Amino acid sequence: MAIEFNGQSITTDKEGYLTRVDDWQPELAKVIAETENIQLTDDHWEVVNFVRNFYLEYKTSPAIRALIKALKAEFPEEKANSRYLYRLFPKGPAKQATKIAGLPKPARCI
Amino acid sequence: MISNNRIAIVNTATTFDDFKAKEALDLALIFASYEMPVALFFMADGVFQTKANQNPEGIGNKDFIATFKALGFYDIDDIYICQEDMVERMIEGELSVDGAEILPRTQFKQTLNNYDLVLTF
Amino acid sequence: MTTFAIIVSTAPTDNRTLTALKFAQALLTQGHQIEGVFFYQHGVINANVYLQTPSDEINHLTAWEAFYDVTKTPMHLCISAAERRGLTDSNTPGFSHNIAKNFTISGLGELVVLTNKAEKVIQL
Amino acid sequence: MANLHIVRSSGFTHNKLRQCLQTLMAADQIILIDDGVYNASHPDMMPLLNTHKVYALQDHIQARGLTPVPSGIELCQYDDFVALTIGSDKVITWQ
Repeated sequence: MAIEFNGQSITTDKEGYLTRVDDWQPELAKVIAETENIQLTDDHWEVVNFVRNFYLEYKTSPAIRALIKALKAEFPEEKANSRYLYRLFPKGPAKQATKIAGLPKPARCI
Repeated sequence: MISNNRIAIVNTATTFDDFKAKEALDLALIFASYEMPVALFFMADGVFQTKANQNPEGIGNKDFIATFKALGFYDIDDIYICQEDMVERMIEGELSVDGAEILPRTQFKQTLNNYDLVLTF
Repeated sequence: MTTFAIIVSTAPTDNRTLTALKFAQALLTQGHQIEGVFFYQHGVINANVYLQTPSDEINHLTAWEAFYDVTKTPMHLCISAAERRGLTDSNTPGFSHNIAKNFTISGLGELVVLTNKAEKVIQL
Repeated sequence: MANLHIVRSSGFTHNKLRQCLQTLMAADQIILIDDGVYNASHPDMMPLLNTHKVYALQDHIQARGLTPVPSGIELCQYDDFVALTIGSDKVITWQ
């Protein structure tokens, strides 16, 4: 599968996650977010950038619990809890934020 | 039925021996994401995984060793390395894991013995 | 009666996984229960439908399939471990399903569930 | 209660026998299966026979022509193997 973007074809897996982390750019994030019915706000960007940096540093997409724990180290409590994250990414913060951030899907839990 | 099983994942293989190291780590992360207490043990050639400054990407491998630094976010805080096996392999200085306890063999095996389920890789 | 989970992590070429199967059979004969057999690492190769052996040698795949047919013991396999070893549950023509029918495609989460259910976990 | 250690490879080729011995607790038992049965006559095994119970799967011993086994090693069947796993705290496999 692929996303058409700026005249280029960017390959994704069958669930729409980018195949290559390096293909990502902020403009592309908006396109992916639209397919998830998400209008990116500053609050969204904060999380998207955070998970992307997490991946670049630790080479793994954080699942929800790890994501919250990692957020707590850098953000105030009201921005590092699952209710807040689900409000931003209703279909699952870890899944949607990583997708918009151009990362592989977090390891499946079930 | 045993709930709250304490699980020990024992690493005895080098970083690139089959997928042992990677598949042991994957399993540890899954146990942790199910909120089960899980500890990592490094012994024999497994201690080579704890060396800092490895560069898997240089030989076309994913740098899963980098994930060791994120173990705290998964609540994997109990990490043990066998001292004798490190010394034998001349490993010293900086490590690829944070907060690991380096234990003499006697203590290492006693600590391992405290776990309910031991899986070796 | 004791409940078991068995983790098979060695390939059929190791000439060992029949050990896991015989152990499983001995358990059931003695009246114990197996919550499930989980195939991980090279163990997933046991589920490859293309495994063939000369007619006068034991085919491990056939042996596991027969074990399932008789006992209905759940046999799970880790799909990530399987995919990196050439097994797939894809339905794409030319690149389609080669995981034997009696194996359930699972993730590692299933192994977590099994280890919680069983009183004894044996890695073979 | 104690642990059962399963050893599945030859200590003459691999390091697994050694790893098992290095983690063995005083009351632990060992069972040799598959190529692990070659360890029945491994020099590292001999001193252990006085202090620990060591079993070997008879079929696996016979498959490799290793009879007679050194005294101190008890031959067993799959049924005994099952009983040993049930009788132990946990089972640790070295393969």
